[in-house]
Amino acid sequence: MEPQDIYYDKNEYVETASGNKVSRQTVLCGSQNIVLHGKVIVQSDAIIRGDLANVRTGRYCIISKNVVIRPPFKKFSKGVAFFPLQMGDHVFVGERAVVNAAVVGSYVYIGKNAVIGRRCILKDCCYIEDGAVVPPETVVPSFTRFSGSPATCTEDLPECTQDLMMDFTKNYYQHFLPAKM
Amino acid sequence: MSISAPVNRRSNLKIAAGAVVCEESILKGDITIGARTVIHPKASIVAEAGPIIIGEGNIIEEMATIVNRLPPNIVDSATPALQIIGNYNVFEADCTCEASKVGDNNILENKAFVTRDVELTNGCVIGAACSLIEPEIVPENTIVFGSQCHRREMNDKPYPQIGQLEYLMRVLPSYHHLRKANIKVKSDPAT
Amino acid sequence: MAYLFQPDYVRYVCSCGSLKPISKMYFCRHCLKIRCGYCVCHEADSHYCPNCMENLPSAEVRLKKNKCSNCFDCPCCFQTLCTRAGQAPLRPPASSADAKQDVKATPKKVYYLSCSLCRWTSRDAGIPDQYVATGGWPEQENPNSTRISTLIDFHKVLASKEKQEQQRKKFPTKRTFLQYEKFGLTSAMVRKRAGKPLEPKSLIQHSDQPAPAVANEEVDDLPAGIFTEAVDITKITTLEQRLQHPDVQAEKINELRPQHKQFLVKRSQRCRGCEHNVSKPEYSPQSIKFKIQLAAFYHVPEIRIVTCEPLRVGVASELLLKICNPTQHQTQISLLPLDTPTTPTTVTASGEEQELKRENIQMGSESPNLLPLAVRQISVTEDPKPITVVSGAEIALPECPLFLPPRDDAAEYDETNDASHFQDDKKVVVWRKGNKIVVRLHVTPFANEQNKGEPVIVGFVLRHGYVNTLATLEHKAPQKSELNVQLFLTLGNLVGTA
Amino acid sequence: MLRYEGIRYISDKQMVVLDIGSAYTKFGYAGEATPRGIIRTEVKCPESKEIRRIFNYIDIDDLYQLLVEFLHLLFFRHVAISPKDVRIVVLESLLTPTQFRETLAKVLFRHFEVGSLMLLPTHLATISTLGTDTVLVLDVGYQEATLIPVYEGVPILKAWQALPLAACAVHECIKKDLTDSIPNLRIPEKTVEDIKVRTCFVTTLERSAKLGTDDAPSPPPAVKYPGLKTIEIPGYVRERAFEVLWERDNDNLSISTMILDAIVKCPVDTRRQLAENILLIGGTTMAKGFASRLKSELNTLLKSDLYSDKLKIQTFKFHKAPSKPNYTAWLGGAIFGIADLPARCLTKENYLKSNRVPDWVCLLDNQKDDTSNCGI
Repeated sequence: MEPQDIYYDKNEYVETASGNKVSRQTVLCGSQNIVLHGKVIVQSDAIIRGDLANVRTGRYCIISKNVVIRPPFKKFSKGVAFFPLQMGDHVFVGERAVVNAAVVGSYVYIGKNAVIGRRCILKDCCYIEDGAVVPPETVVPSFTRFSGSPATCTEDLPECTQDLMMDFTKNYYQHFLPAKM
Repeated sequence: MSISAPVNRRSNLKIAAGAVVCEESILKGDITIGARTVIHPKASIVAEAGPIIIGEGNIIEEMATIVNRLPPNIVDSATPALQIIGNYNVFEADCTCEASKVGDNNILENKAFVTRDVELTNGCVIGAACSLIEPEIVPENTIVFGSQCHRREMNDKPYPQIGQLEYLMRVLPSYHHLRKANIKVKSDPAT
Repeated sequence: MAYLFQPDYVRYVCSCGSLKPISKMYFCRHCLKIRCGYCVCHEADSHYCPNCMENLPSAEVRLKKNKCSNCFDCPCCFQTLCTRAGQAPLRPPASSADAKQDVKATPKKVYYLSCSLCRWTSRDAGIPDQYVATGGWPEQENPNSTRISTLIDFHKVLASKEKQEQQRKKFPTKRTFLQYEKFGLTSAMVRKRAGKPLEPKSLIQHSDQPAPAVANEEVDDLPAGIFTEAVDITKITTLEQRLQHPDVQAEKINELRPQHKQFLVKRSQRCRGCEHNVSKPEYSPQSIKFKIQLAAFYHVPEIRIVTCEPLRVGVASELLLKICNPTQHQTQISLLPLDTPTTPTTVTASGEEQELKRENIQMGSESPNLLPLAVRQISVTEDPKPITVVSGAEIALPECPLFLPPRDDAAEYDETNDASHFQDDKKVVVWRKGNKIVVRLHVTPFANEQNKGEPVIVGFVLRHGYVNTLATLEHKAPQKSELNVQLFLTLGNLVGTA
Repeated sequence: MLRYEGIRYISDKQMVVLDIGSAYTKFGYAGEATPRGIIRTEVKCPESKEIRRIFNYIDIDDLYQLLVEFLHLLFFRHVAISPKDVRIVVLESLLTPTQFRETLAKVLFRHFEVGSLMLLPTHLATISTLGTDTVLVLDVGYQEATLIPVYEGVPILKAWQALPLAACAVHECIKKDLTDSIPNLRIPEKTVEDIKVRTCFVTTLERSAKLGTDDAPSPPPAVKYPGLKTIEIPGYVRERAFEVLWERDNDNLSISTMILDAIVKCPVDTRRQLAENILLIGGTTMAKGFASRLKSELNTLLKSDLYSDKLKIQTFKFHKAPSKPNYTAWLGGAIFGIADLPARCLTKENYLKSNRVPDWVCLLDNQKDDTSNCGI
């Protein structure tokens, strides 16, 4: 199915020079530590915790409503450190997902209500199904589809996943339009 | 629920000195927050059926909800129910805690849900996306995990999150507006 | 990506008869045929650990029983275990051999395994902490391994003896050395043998013969307390946990031991018609690139449903389809009725169409590194699956061919409208940009009592021009051909009748 | 010298051993002491996304598709090997329907292009684990209990026994008891199986006789079974779960009568040896108290009118294989499979030529065997 147009309230969203579209209703803590690399959409009530550590995304990332992006911490013998959170290009994060990963690769799909545990590493081209719970420190290999709680690899992804995902995020961005008033 | 509570919000909110309560947190009703407790932005604490007393050294993350809910079918209870949260508990992002009593050193992981008839003792971990919906007293050091809510008794107790607390108390004030403490610590904390 | 989470609305028919979305298909450039996961030959290319991403040559994989030597799975919840550092416990390890060295040392760093999901630790199982971060964890041996290896050795000897015997005598052997013949039909034979058991015994007498197992009258009784003692179910393992470790199958949680993580494989796919690869990933488990990537998504025009009006029996509804040309060449597309034969045709030098013969394709595809056809094993093939999908609607197809320009990644940033280059029938082509067009068709559902409640499916044949850039012995220049592929679209449910 | 040759022969290529049971599939390599894994014999249907048991197939075409999906997952996810040209040993029950074995062979040869296939009868292969050749093998698995006595390496076929008394029947029994005690309870079979394995046991003959009477002994303690919803497993459910295997209904058939009936059908001079060489295999025999109950049932039955005239056996003796009973058959295949004999394998070339699998019931395949066996 061809994606349908999604219309947003022009007053609610800020569009930056690099093409990022960010809702005013988000909570971007420590915004100086957050880098959105262009054509990124951050929808209402999403929370990005740049105050804890740096958060960087690539191009064409879609952060849906109520998503929490939170850099993970690690305990050491001398206290606690928060790790920066890196996200690649063409990543989709579904509504109300909680992302505590250390690295999210490129061409990654994270479903609605998914939980990505602390310091997980999601490699390029992987798919986390809706409601999946990926336990802390899990490595999700490329071309796998994880589902369930705790999430396990249930299927393989097609070889053309990279292009499917590029196509999807670009299409999403192109169909994410200000409402005509 | 309307934002404007019938009584003065300020007077009902008691924040002990040393607590870090972000301005962007959502606090409604009669709430007491102990020293060294950290409340992240967008965390919500709703005292609906009665007061909520939160002890020391707790971490309440964004989107976490602690709610003292009225029992079903009761609109206004004559005797307000008290909800007590002990010390050094962690409420991770997007969890919901309605439990009437929570002891010490418990962790509610992301998207965990605990209903009001549950009592959490000490050192329990409610795993990510697990729900406790039956009335019960959860024994100490129990861990609940997975979609089938498997249970196990842990040999290692979860330690108090001192390190994380220290880090948060150092970092959060430089990024967020905080609510002011309005009560002094009565007795010196043990630590 | 919609292919990954939506039902398959548009399905292509593979050469084997499977109906699959284009994302799961391959296109063999040598046979000029669509292939899918069902009809290609899969091969395990490389083994790697899904946790530490180490990949090993296959000989080593075999040696390590297909398991990673460094990474462990939790025996309790099967998630990956993490190595945690801690302080050595205060009590001195009195019994261990290296105790003397440690007594005076400052508190040493020790490592233990811990599960971040269920909080199981190697300390739970009583496994001693290690002084190095990786390796050194005690391995559990199968308690019966010596007995089994004697039995195995014995069988090897028997087998080689039988083989020798067979080679020596051309006529059928009188007596096989492996005692177990397939199936005797009567017990008469048994009776015969029962009378004289000594003769065959002497034949298989051998120094290597293991002592036969001894049967015992004693059996395991029920544990004494089973009728009275309360059971704490959280301390008893589940069947799943037991089967994770088949030779122990521990009953108590604290008897569980961490299990080495199993390797995953990277697979390559080979066309079963011509033995060429249709997909071959790079060796490294970290890489998402391919050495050979002939997914249909890059070679066959992709069709997507844009919108479809509500369907009523006997009423023509508008159906908008988006067609995309993924190739580097301009292509011409026509939509034909479902009963069009799907044999590929090629355009000869004189300009006339000629049916592409299977042999021609195969000869032409021969590359020097492949064995000549005669030497190669005849490929084993399965019969194509019958197509069970029935078209539930009449579809009005455009008569004129449609032209699609090549894919141009740079054009994405080019805002100019190039629709004017093509003389399109505006009734058919409603939108055009780059290598994509949207066409308008009309479908009229049949009245069908049987499939009530089932979604309406409509089928047609997509004919597309394909330029094969593969240089072969016969054809140095790119070869043009016309390929046909059947498609079925699932449009939706009927909302009523006219 | 001989030994050296044997080793050289096997070292070139691995041989995959599969025991596809109706509930669990055991897989691994010939010559190894433990299976690489034990997984459920089921697969997620790619279209409907529901989990389907392989043995609940609708027709041959359906079975073909199910096997393709299942074996694909087995080869690439679990065994991690390219199946093409690999040599495979499959353990099959004597009672495997012809259409199943033929479809399996077709899938292996036509879809996966395996190099060769050796079909081994479960009961026969199992005795390789003992190093003796006279064993009475009783296999209690999921669908049914099957028994074949093997004497001097030759199965006494006319004495075979099979009854649908196995895990499936036990599960039904637990499910019924549980739904009786907890109304509106709907539990999947997987949970029932887990309840069985973790809480149920085979009670003693003495207690069993009193169950359900006024004189019933006090049941074992109930067990709290946590989950999404906590259920309490009553003590009597735990104790009664396996009773279905021993209840002799109208036909007077139970697990214990299977053994005695089989012995009765065997030649007189083999009986004592068989009774003293019993081997129990299959997951259900691992239930706590199974063997001891079987022994007391056998001894009691022996004294009863039914058998006291026919059988003059004094003792029953049981073997212990060097493995857990639920994969003993697999181990038999892994030991036997190492003695790789081309004569016993069906090669791809032969299969594609003849398009059929040799079968012991078919005379065509028995001609040669007969001359070699009976020519003593």
